[in-house]
Amino acid sequence: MKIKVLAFAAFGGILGREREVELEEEASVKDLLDELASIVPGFREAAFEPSGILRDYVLLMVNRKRIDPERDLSRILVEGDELAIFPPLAGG
Amino acid sequence: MKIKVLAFAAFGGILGREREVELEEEASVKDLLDELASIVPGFREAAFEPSGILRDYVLLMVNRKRIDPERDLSRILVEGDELAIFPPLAGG
Amino acid sequence: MIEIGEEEISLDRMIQRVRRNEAGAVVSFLGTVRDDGILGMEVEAFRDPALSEMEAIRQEAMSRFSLTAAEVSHRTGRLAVGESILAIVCSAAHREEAFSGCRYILEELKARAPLWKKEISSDSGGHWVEGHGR
Amino acid sequence: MIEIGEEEISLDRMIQRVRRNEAGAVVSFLGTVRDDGILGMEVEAFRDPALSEMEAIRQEAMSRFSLTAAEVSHRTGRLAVGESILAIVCSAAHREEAFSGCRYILEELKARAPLWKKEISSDSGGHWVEGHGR
Repeated sequence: MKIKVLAFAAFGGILGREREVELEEEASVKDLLDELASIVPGFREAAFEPSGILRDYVLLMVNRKRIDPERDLSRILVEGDELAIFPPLAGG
Repeated sequence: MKIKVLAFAAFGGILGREREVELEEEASVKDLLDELASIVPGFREAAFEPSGILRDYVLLMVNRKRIDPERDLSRILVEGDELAIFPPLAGG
Repeated sequence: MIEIGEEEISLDRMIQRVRRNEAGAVVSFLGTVRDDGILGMEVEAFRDPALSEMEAIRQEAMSRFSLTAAEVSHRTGRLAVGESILAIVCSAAHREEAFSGCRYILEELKARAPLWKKEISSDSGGHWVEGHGR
Repeated sequence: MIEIGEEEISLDRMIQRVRRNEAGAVVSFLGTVRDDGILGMEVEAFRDPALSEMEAIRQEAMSRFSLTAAEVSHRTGRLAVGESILAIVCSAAHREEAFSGCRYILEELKARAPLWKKEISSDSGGHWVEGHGR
């Protein structure tokens, strides 16, 4: 299945502003992040602690709703879902 | 001697915005207020309590500096002095 | 710039004048004649002492809140409902200072500048707004 | 009105639009690119979610502080030193509400709207401003 990935601020520089990722059916948000880490140079270091935990400053939305990285990384994605990844907000 | 009297807001309606009052030499601020009370209808009631004390809401300036009605009514005026009389400030 | 006058206030020009490259925040306050069932308002000033007091307040705000610039304009004369009475504009490096400076000038002006307002009611009369400033 | 766009913000028109006969106070905040030894700033938005969040914040401010009207405009793209980034304008019957509403929208926007700023430095590079909002 195809999942759209949007990335902003520093993550836009690493991942590109928008890309599509091909994943197996039943893949989770965590699977998508791992796939990005394996195909995009620098993303693993930017997004994950050396221990493999997602860094504090990585914020996520699925279909434009915020998800909690503590709880929702196991969420199963479906064809057409959109993941957005960005650092803490800094507008104004 | 001649003293200029400026009056604002409700006191402007009673005394007129600007007038000159002729007083004896060595007259005080209190003498000037008494003179106004005797020559201008309505001023005594507006400015003084029935007991003869100056009302709380009467504010005074001599030569554009505020004076304290509790302390400075005995201040002696000289030719060319200007008294301003007005109610509490209400700009903005 | 401090001014008292009968002309319409140009808030936009005041804002343009306080903008600075070293300021990241501009806060403005505009006071207008509110429709409380009145026809309008008459504003009176003891002009020179009011200008001096407004300038003193402006200087206090500049140093207390590290403002980069501040302007105050107060109108006098007969004003219709909806018209501007007063504009205050402050710029500062950061938002906290700009908000605090604007608020400070507004409250001090109300308390200390010799200005008065009369509400004009429909019966061709009116009454002076009861002041709180001394 | 809530807007996010590349065009120069017209604060003056925003102020004119929130004026109402029943409002006695208009407070505005203008955020500009401050000269911190930078060449300029690049502002990025996740546009639709940012617009929804800004509208939600506007509605909260309207009801919490009894505002008569409120508008917010945030720019995106490359901005030079001194240019406007953000404008917030609130009108209310009284000054307290107008100040509080404007401040509320500003703080909530910084904390909740998906927007980011990159400081452009002289070496053709730049760095993203560390965000505090989540």
